[in-house]
Amino acid sequence: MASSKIDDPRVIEFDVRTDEMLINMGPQHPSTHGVLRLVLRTDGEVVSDVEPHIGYLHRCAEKIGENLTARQWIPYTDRMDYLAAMNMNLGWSLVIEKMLEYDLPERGRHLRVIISEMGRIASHLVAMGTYGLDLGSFTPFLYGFREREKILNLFEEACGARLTYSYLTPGGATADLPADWTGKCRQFLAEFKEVIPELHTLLTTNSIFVSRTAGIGVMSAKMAIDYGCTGPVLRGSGVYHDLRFHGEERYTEMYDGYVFDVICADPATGKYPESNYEFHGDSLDYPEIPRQAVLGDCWHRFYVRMLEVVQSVRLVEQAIEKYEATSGDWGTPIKLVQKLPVKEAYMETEAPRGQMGFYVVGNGDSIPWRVRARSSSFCNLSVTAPLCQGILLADIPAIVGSLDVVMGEIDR
Amino acid sequence: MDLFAVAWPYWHQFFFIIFAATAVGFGFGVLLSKNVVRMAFYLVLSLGSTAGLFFLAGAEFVGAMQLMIYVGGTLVLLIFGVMLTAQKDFINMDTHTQDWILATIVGGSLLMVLLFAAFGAEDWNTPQDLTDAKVEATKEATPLGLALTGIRVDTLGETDDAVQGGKAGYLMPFIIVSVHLLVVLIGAAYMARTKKLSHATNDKSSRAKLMLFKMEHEAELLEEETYVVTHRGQSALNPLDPQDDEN
Amino acid sequence: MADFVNHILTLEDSWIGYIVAALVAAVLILHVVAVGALLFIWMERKISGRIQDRLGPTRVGGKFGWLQTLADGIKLIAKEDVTPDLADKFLFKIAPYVGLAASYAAFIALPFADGVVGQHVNTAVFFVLAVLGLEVFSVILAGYSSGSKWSLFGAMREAAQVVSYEVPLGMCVVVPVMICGTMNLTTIANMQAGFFTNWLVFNDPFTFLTAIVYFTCATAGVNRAPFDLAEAESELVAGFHTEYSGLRWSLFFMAEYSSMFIVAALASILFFGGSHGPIPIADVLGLLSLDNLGSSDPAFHVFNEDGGGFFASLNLEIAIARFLGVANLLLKGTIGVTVMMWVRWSFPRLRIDQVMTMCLKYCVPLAAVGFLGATAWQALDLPTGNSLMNSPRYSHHELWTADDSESAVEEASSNEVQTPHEDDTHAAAKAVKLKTVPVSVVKGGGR
Amino acid sequence: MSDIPLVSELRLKFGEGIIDVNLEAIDEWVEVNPDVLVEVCQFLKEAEGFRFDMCNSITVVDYLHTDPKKAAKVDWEPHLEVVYHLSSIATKLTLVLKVKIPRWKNGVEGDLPTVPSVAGVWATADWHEREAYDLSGVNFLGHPNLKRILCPDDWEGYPLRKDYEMPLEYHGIRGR
Repeated sequence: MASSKIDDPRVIEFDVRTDEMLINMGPQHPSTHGVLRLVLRTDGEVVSDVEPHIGYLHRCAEKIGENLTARQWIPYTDRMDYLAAMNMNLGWSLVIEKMLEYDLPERGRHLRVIISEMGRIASHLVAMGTYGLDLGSFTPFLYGFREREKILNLFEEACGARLTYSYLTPGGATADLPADWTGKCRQFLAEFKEVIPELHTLLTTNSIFVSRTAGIGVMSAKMAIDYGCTGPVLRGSGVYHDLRFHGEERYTEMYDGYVFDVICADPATGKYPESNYEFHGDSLDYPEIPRQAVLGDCWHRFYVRMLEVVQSVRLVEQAIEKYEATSGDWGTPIKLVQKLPVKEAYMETEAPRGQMGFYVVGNGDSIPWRVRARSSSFCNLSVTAPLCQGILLADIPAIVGSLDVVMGEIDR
Repeated sequence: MDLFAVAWPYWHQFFFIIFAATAVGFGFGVLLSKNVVRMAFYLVLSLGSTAGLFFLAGAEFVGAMQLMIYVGGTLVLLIFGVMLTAQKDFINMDTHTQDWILATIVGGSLLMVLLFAAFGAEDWNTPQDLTDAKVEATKEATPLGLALTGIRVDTLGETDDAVQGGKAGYLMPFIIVSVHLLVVLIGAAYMARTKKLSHATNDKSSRAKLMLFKMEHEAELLEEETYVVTHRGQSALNPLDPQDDEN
Repeated sequence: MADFVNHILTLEDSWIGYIVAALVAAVLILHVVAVGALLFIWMERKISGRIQDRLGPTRVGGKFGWLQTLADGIKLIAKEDVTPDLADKFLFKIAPYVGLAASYAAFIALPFADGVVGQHVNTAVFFVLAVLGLEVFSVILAGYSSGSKWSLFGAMREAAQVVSYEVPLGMCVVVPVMICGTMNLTTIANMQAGFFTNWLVFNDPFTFLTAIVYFTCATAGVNRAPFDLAEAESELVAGFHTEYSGLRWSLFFMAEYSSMFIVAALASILFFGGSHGPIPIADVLGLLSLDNLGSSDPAFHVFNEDGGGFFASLNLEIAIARFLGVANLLLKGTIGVTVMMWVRWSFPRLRIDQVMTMCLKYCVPLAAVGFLGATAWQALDLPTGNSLMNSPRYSHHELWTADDSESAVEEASSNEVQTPHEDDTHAAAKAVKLKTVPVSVVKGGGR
Repeated sequence: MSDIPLVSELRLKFGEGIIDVNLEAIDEWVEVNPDVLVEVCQFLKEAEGFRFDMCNSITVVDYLHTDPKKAAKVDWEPHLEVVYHLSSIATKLTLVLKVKIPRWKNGVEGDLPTVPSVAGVWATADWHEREAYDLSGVNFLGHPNLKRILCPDDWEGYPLRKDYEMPLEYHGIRGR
């Protein structure tokens, strides 16, 4: 630390030297999301440093990718971020389409927006529920999962699976949405709009939740970018970067003609974009920010996720209208043994947890030469070490929970 | 009427033996035990049974006081200390023979003094007809409270002035002791405070201060840009010519 | 009771009668603990279900799954009690029993109704607080003797929290004691007889504040709801009782639920009128008029002394009045426990340092303010909730008043009640006149 | 070729450190000489118009055909390519850097090829380089703590190499 010796609060002076305790939190610890092991060096209640150990769920999906064709590898993308499998499929499909310069029909594009935004809602509901569990309140988890079940039922009708869908494939989707699917989806959205204020009262504006998360694990914009954090973790620190706006041509054209905004507080004023709920015709106003919350802390990351759910609800509504306006081919999938050109392509999409990147190197055969998945939680998790310096033991689940990591995606 | 009043004549002796036996027994337990934490727990049991003896003698207030202060307060502190330090090699305390000899001498002599003083009292060394001894002491704690403030309810009846006159109650010494204790507590708290642990434990905004501190200092090293740009991403190597970027 | 048993067994004043009577008394109180735990575990599952928009147990044993706790109990008994080899065997085995003994002992002094109390302890409030303080031992021993770092952490946090919450708890309890002038729970309860306006919680705004602070500190002292640091699942797995399983683990839970009930019952006695309901039904029905509440005169005992058959010697109305009292207190205790459960399932958990700051920076000052306010209110004789509603105040204030006539001795000893119709009721109750009361050598077996 | 601002600046500053620029590929990339890699990255991070402050991912691609028939048909020699995907939050630009290194250090089987570590430039590179070392066997010089991140610490071999053989057994668990 090159900083001067002025009143530097990080200096920890103990007059009575207690020996440091090396404590193992995980890998089977209930609060770590999946098999993450944190080795904590603690001194009484204060944690001096944290070293995350990962790799317990490592299946080397990338090596398997070198033996399967593009469409055969889709089930492996489902199992990376198993809470948002739809967005993983979307990422992989877009990279293969980018390589084959394959253009999607209009109906397929809107279908993809509906499905990926519904996947985002389901994933954020899980994130909200497990974060409540980390901080000790059991009830939000059940409210979140009750709503998520409805989304899973809709997905089951669309593609037959509830968790590992393999629905969005390169070239479109395995099947078109059933006839009355959009009606049921509208009905779900209508019910879900009443539940969102409940979720806010349960956690976002709950005074104990605020006192447990506001001002804790504060991450500056510079540190977030430096550690490659993306998604709600990055936007929680006030960095105005959302791939649905600022992504590549092929990805952002999917959202052409949609009205939604990037949930990110303006670092200067600290205010979030207006919810202008009259324009969207729903009563989903944003709860106001508590006094103790500092931009970039756990509370803001959680708040960004909750507001993104509102954006996704509006996106799905618009997508349903646009989808029903089109008809005909929804984008039939490419051939099973589609030959890949001798080229390479890298594409990142805005998954619920951050930017999910896929890199493919083709060598003329139908089996790719090299497949690489860039995971968002992998970089988000790397921030725990600097963030957890000198905090209390009980803050660790609060910080790791706010990063919302999924081990399947990290270990691949 | 007490639904459960059980005035069997021999309860008194029955319980006295039990309590006395546990008090003395676990007292020896403390002496002989090797494991420090076991010692602490035996001390809890022996002091608890002395509280039982007080209840037996009808002094409920003192019994409850013993339970709360001794067992609930001091021994919790003692167990705290023992539990924190009794790791690996500090657990067992084996005393050597010369310590034993010294202890028996000192302890024995004190015991002798105690016994002579106790059995010096005249109604202890004359055989008592204990068969119908009923515990008659009044079951009221209020006279104690009133006595504190000088209203000696129990000696109101006597006439001689020595007992009556000049009863100022125990309020003054009580207040002095409590102020003294307060001063000691504040001193202990002051000495034991951990210096400069500002960022971890005290008020909740301190952690925010720490992080803000980090942010400013980092900002000094690399100046802070604002990231508000709204056009789409493209590859640096084939930048679209700026005009058609605004489509 | 004992001679009654002897009478049935046609024995002549033998010790068997007394042993049986003692056993009956002990088991009767044990039932309050056991059945209470049974009910509360079932209630906890149902209430948490309702709060989380689900049903809770429905199939075990009939309609509302009310036998669910029995099923749990059998499962726990059948489970193997594992003892980790690193553990300190003796302490590991004894810790749950210390916890249960502590919270069970507090039931002795808890008056379920006017005369229905295990043992008349004149300093009952002090006794209950002292015994509740012992429960922290079971947690410390369990945490230490389990041998694992994490349970040691849980035990440390719990002990620090319970010990520090005893301070504000003690301060809040002093307020009702100061207003009623006695630590005897039965008298405190009887002073709140009559309509609910006579309850201490409506006595003045400061006692209202103290009641709230009491309930918060009680929840923290018993380790429930937002303060349950000891088994903060997320960081410490299950805190001090991680290594326990089977019957020992269930003993910890029985101890927790019974101390929850005691704390709630104490709250209802101190602030919410104990065994007296909002409307004095017993008085209205003429079963036991409020005037002779708490009088030791044998006419008001459930079994009058002349013996004869079981029913001959039973004063039926007194028994019913007493039964109503018991039902009242059990109901209030259960309501208190329900509120604790309700709070538990709707709030996240506080961090250890927030719990400590809450105790030292909020509860202790508030309790002090409550105490000062209540004392000032009492000293300046400001209108209390009761006097505003001008319902007669039945004060059984232990009048240690110095009125030199010899009759004062009987009057004090028989604790004669101010008849409500005298106009100067309040003046009499308030002025502490000195009364010559030599410590009577023979006093009836207490009231 | 030289009218692209970034390429001209790089050529100006690093001369032949910039070995090749391929514009026909789907994602255009710049091949850099390993020796000047760290300076190039530092420059890219602070260059005024570009500011590549986020290193999205570091990948190692192993170019080796195990069976000789295919090897004969291919025009490149067996080698490793370390691919850096960079992007900029400020200017929303993306860039791909490539570094070509031999499969084994000066041809000796078992010696890992070396590349200077850019963990100093971007903090996220720390974990990415550890994964590249763990799975593809590339030694990053100057890396703060180069250890295996996904595989167990005592695992031999580098799984993503084309000529990798799954071990027969690992701590008693049958491999093949």
